[in-house]
Amino acid sequence: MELPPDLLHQAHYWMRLTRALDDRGTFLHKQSKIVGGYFSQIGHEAISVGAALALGADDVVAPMHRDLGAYLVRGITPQRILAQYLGRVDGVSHGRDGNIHGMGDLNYGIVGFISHLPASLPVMVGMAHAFVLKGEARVAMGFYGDGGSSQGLSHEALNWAATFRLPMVFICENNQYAYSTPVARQMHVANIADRALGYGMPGAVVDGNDFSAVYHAARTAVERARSGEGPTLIECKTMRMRGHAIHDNMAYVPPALLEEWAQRDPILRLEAHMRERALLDDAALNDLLVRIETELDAAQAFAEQSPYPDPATLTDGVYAEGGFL
Amino acid sequence: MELPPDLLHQAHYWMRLTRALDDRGTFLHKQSKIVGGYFSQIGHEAISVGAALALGADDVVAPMHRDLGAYLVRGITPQRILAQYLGRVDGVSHGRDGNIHGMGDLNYGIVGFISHLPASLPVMVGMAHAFVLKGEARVAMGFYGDGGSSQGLSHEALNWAATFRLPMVFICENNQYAYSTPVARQMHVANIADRALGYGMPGAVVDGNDFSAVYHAARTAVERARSGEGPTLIECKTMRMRGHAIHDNMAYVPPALLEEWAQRDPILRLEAHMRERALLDDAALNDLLVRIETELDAAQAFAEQSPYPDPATLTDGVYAEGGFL
Amino acid sequence: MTWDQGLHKTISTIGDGNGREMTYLEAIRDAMRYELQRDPRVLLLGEDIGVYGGAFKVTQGLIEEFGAQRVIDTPMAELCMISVATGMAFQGFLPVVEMQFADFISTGFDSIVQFAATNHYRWGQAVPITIRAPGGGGLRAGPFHSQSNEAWFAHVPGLKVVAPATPADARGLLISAIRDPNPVIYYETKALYRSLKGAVPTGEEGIVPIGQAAQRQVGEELTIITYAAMVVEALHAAQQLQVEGRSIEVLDLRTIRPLDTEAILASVRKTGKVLIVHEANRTGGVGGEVAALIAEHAFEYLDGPITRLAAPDTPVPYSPPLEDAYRPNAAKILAAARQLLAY
Amino acid sequence: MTWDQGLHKTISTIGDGNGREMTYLEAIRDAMRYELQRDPRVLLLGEDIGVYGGAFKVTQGLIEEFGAQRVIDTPMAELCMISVATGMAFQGFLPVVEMQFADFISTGFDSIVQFAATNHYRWGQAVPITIRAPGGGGLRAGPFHSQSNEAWFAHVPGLKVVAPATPADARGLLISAIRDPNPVIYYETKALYRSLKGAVPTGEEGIVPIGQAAQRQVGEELTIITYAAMVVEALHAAQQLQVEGRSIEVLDLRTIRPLDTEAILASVRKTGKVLIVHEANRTGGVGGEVAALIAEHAFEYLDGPITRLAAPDTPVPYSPPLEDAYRPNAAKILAAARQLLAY
Ligand SMILES: Cc1ncc(C[n+]2csc(CCOP(=O)(O)OP(=O)(O)O)c2C)c(N)n1
Ligand SMILES: Cc1ncc(C[n+]2csc(CCOP(=O)(O)OP(=O)(O)O)c2C)c(N)n1
Ligand SMILES: [Mg+2]
Ligand SMILES: [Mg+2]
Repeated sequence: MELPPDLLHQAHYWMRLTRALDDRGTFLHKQSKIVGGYFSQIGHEAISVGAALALGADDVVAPMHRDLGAYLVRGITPQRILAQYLGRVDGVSHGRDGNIHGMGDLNYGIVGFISHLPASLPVMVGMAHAFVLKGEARVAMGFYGDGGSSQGLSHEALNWAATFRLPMVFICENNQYAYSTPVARQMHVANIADRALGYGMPGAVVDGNDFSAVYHAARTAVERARSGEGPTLIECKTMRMRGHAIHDNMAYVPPALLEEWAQRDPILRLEAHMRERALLDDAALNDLLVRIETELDAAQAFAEQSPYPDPATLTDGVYAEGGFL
Repeated sequence: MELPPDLLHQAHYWMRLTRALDDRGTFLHKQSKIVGGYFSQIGHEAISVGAALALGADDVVAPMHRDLGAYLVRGITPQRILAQYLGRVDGVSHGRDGNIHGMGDLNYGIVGFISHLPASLPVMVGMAHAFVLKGEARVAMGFYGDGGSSQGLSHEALNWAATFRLPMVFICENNQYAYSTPVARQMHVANIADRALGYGMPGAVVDGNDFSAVYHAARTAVERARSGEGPTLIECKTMRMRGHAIHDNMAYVPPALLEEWAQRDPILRLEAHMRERALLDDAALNDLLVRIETELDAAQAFAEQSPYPDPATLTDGVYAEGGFL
Repeated sequence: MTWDQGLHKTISTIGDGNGREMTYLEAIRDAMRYELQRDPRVLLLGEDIGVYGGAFKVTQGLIEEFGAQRVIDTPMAELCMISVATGMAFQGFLPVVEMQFADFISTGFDSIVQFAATNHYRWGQAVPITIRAPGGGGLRAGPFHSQSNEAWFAHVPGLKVVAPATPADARGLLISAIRDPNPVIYYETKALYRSLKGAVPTGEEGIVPIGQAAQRQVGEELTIITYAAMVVEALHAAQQLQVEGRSIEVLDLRTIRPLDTEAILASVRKTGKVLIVHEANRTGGVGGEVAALIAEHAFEYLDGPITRLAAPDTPVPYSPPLEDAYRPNAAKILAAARQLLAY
Repeated sequence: MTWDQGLHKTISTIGDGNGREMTYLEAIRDAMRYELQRDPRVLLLGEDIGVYGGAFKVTQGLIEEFGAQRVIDTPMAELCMISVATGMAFQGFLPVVEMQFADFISTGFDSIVQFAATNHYRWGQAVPITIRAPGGGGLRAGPFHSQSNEAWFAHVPGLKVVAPATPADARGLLISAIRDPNPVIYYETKALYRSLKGAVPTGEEGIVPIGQAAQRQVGEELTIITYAAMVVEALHAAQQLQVEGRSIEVLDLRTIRPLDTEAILASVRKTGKVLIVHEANRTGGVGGEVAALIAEHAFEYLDGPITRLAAPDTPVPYSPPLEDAYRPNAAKILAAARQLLAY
């Protein structure tokens, strides 16, 4: 089924923006402007953008550390993200939480990521549960990785969602590695999605570098969830194209594997498809890239001009004030 | 495949002893002699005895709170068990741990149960892992319940055992309820064993009230494990025939369900089978029951004469002494 | 019948004032019923809390009254349960999660200390959940059904921790916990469920704010600072000393985090001597924090060593003579207080 | 390159005496190598500790030297990992488990506090496991890679907790931890990995027994009691005060559980003034226990309030000005010490 041109243009913009913002982060890290570590998501654009575009405005999602695209699609601006990376007061967490962590904002339906993987998965299940209790036709989506799949919490979340038939979509990003650990040392099965049966929910394995495939699967799962038929587990196969974080040179990854996956770059694949359908040419691509760079220059300028948080605010906000009277 | 008479006689003795000891516990509880709560395992005899008899002398096992039969088969005496129930110094845990908890003794290959379910499952996986590292052809067995299957830790243990292809046998006792919670509120699948595929290990569903079925499945899994082919998950379907603990009148269980399962009593079934094969008659059964009661009378006398622990020992043994020099 | 029936041998009464007489357990249930009635956002989650009414029957009758949408029997998965409650809170609910025993809170620990406790500081998102943890020993329940583990959470910024000692506080603090926009761990004391009765003010009257200690007995010579099960024990000891002509103050902390530092210091500045009592293990317990606050901020007023009486550093043992030796009680408090008075 | 490279800006040297000069990190690795060589029962478990050499490269080279049977890369599952280590210990191994960051120890918490800690008391079965927890902040790593959560475990009977502050202790205490028949949580300080060097005695010479504090500087007027990252900071402050003619004692606890009560009391009895410093959050931290011990057992000797300097009660913030305001350091210690000296 061919996707409509509009959607492809949108996806193309978000995926290109995601990659450019990611490259900008790497660049800023080289300039020692980023506080602490830096996580690249290169290779994951089709997953984060494809899954996020399948959601409605009122739906909610908890992206992980390689789902930059999902933040952008949901409306967290590059301004706020870069200010976050630089530890500034205009960052999503106002300098309190680090790099890709804690970039939550429920105005955009986004739950702030925490390191402890996959801690936000059952939180999304709780939101899905809340939608059912409130009778709202909304959907929650949670991401986890091949590494996170080994954590018992992923099992508990899948089982809870299935037992209560909740409107929840699980996106498992199998990018072959958890830090340095290959999937073969993480599990003894070919597909994480095969576990779906053991919970009583449908499971699907999709090519995570194919935007259309991800979008189709996510869309189907979101519709299924919204119509009250319960959760779905989608495993997106991809490859982490950079080190675990920027300090990691990935010496443990066979170069051939990286080369093989480089051929399947999700953005180049989308662009080839768009060119085939005459939805993109060199000029248009160039325009887009320039537009994005301009956008990011402004974002970077914003971030760099944003002040650091005032140390006098250090202990503010540990507790919420007020109450439910 | 017919089981040899010897084995059936053994099984019969252990199952009858298990039930009689269980009844004795109930009786002692009514007399207010038992310290704290009391857990009955009636209905589980075929599972605990069948699985434990499939193990070799050097194998190890972590029984749960309804696996009294496994303790007995492994060599923990009714003396020590009753003294444990009465909080006496000759109890397996010397009065430190309660009723069915902490009845561990590695001289008999038994790991002491803790409440936090299914905490001992991954510990058994660790023992299985140790056997592989030491090059020993030994097997570890762990029990968990339908309730425990919802805990993430069961997933982690299954996944670890599968990933390292460890000599581990998982026995899942699906007795329809976790305290008052029916399986349908615990999961959305018919068989917990169907999850085995998602880990890359064989799974089997057996009638947990049929000694032969349990023994066969466990024996096959133990042999498989011992020969280096990795773990197996066996789900034994049964019914908890008493309340969660003695205080619980099970008002939440439909009486018809209990009646239905009462027809399938594991001991009566084994006895019917033995009678068919002329391995048992009324006189022999009567002899056995008398022998067991005599044995238990002596055990009870031993337990009741065993002193309470001296309060002066309260803080002894929090730490192990010595070291590995 | 419940698991602990028959174990509550003597029944005490505490608290005068107005209100309906209730047991400690009834007061907890009453708070939940009151809040469920008042606010459609309140819901209960837990293992066996619905049809069965909870392991201790604390939630008995609530599923019949409020339905299975608001009194939710869950799978046996504490870590997920607490995370799910957090997600529900993000969607406007005020979930009250029951741990079947406080001992099982360690299974949900990660989600409490890492996620629930930190969201507001990190990204401004409030987490109005309440976790009920039935704690404490004295019921012959052994190492895994008797724990007093509040000190773990007393150390975690972003959490509040309360531990009522009377029926009135059991109700009043639970209502406050439910309405608080932060994650609150509510330690209820199993040994008091059916052994303690008292007058419980009803309606909004009975609300007890988080963070305020209560002077249970006024005195001049020595302050006993305690909470939960040990309050009744301390009062027995104090009353015995009063008979002997000594004047003892008993301060019930009620809230463990944040501590009512002012009330603690005010009492110690008055009496000059302090005995801190808790059922939890001594080392690293809440008593250390209380002692440190006093030693730093009321140093000049001290007329004797700050003394702690707590359980020794062992798991909670099962056998009656061991548990009796383990658990602080009125007699042990009396002995410690006498020694300190004689200083 | 490792994650923290370039963040260790200044390098200090600590400890005289004989031995090979090593960084704090090298000393940890040396202890593991020494034990792996000495005893075939020792093995390592952790995420990315083998092929990759660990997130901080602490185990670098060990898989090449000892093989994948003894340096085991595990699935990402801390709770299972710690339980598996316990099972291995039951079969005669002495497993050393690496948490990638101390922050993730909460994920394995249940198995540590409920199972590993209690077996010996409950059924006489020793659990000789060591859990390495790289803790502490100062590396701009935010709330989930900077925690100092030792107080959770300082409260748990059956556990031992150590926190070396020098390369010599890093090696000496890790060897002791590995050989100890009990579960030992070994807090190593990330900020010291490459910023602290010192002479490290080799062989059996260098073993540091668990439970003994170390007098890092001898003094008469005030005792600073501290551990881990704050020891170097305290020494800087003490040396500055020495320049100003004041005589400060610095006591490095080294072991958090069991505390070296004798050493603590002896020092306080001598100086009469005590400043307790730690990087962990103030409320409910280990400092409270230390203060309580002193206030109870050295009360007569005190010449001033027992003062605590610790992180404020917030998660560890990420942005540099916030983290700098958060974390105690030499300057803050100096100010607190001056105030106490002036008392
Ligand atoms: C509970 C927990 N343990 C350890 C870590 C440290 N850690 C951070 S990311 C990571 C690997 C995650 O792998 P995966 O889930 O596959 O996600 P990916 O990074 O590949 O996208 C690890 C081990 C963590 N974040 N959480
Ligand atoms: C982590 C944890 N949470 C709660 C409990 C309280 N509890 C004890 S047994 C039980 C039900 C267990 O059900 P199942 O695993 O099916 O075993 P069964 O009792 O049916 O044999 C519960 C909830 C517990 N022991 N451990
Ligand atoms: Mg991965
Ligand atoms: Mg069951």
